[in-house]
Amino acid sequence: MIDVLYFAWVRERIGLPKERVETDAATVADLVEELKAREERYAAAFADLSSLRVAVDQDLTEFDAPLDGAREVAFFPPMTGG
Amino acid sequence: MIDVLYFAWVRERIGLPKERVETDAATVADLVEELKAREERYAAAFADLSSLRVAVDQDLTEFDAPLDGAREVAFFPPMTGG
Amino acid sequence: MVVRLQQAAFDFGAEANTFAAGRRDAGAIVTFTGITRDLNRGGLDRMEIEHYPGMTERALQAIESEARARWALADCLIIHRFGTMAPGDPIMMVATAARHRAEAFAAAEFLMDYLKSRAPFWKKEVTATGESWVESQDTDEAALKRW
Amino acid sequence: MVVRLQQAAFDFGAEANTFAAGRRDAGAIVTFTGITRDLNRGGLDRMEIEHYPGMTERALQAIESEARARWALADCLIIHRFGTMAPGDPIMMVATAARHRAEAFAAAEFLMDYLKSRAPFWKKEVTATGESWVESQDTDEAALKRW
Repeated sequence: MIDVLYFAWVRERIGLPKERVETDAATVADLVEELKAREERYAAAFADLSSLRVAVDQDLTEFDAPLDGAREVAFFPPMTGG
Repeated sequence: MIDVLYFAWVRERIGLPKERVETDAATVADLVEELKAREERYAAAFADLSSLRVAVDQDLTEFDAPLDGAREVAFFPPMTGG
Repeated sequence: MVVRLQQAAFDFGAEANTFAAGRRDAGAIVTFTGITRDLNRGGLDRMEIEHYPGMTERALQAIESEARARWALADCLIIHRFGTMAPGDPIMMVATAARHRAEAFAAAEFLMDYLKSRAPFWKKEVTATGESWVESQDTDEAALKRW
Repeated sequence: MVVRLQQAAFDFGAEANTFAAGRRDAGAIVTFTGITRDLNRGGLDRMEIEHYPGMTERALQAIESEARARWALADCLIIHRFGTMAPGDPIMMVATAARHRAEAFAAAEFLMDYLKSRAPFWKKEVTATGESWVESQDTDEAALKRW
């Protein structure tokens, strides 16, 4: 079980800020494929990975990062703070 | 006649902030030579021109600048504002 | 040496004064503050800033530590708001204090560049006719490359 | 668009707030302030700043105009004191407002670099044991070359 978080327009497109996901995905990319296969709103949110960023356990990482032991994965657009 | 102004340690070494000088000097450098010839305190103040700056009519310039028409010449060390 | 993440508005000048107060050791103080811009000239109703609680604090602390490791700073401050801001409101500020101005300027620019692209904040502009997420700028990502 | 040369102390934070107030057009505001440093750790009694009345105003105006010609600034402020300052007193400040942070930072650094080496101010440190003129730094002259 892993907590999956969504922010900004990813949250709006998927329609929820957080969910617990039962998964054996080895990498972030594998998890994304599982989510996209679920429903159209996931497929729409993850259609263009180049416009997304991912953090595993609150550290920015890449989509090919492994998930072993991860408790929290977050998907969001490029940041626009400051 | 020209107003000659001194600032910071140049003023302290020469012992006055301002004086009117009767001169036919063609350039700043010529004026410096005339002043150095006057008294030891002037010679001391102008001993090392590389440590001095000059402004003619309130614009920074070089020691070879012409003096024709100038009303005011100022000598001072490199600035240390800010 | 302070990182503050808050919903409440803050007084930029008062924070700058507190930061500078009695700083006899460091002659150079640089501040940056970001103000909620109304690019539509009166059309902006408000700006909403979303963030990632937990990660945001970690990211700001990491950026601040990195700045302190790179430059000899006497002090360093980051304040960033989340929630709703009105046009003209300060969104965030950074301040740096150092002996020389070059360090204070470089560290402040570094903090801003990293904060823009590495701290998990997202801005949404709300106007009378709708709302839209602010898009990141390619120049922001490029700005990181100089450090 | 303001250049102020004054003997009186000023309130850095209050000036920064006035500068930033209601600035809905320009999201980025950078300030620099120079504080009277006590490098001798308690040994500095006061700093005396001498200037060249007439030329100083001209030089500050020229520096400010040049900054405005080089960058698209929404606003620009220079305040510089002369006379006697106590340790910890603000000596001067600059502030710049622009749409983007890169312009605001660059213009503020430019103002500082020119102000340091081209505006006719001279600092003298007075301690219990004597007084000495502050020497200019080679790095200050070198800093001008980047613009």
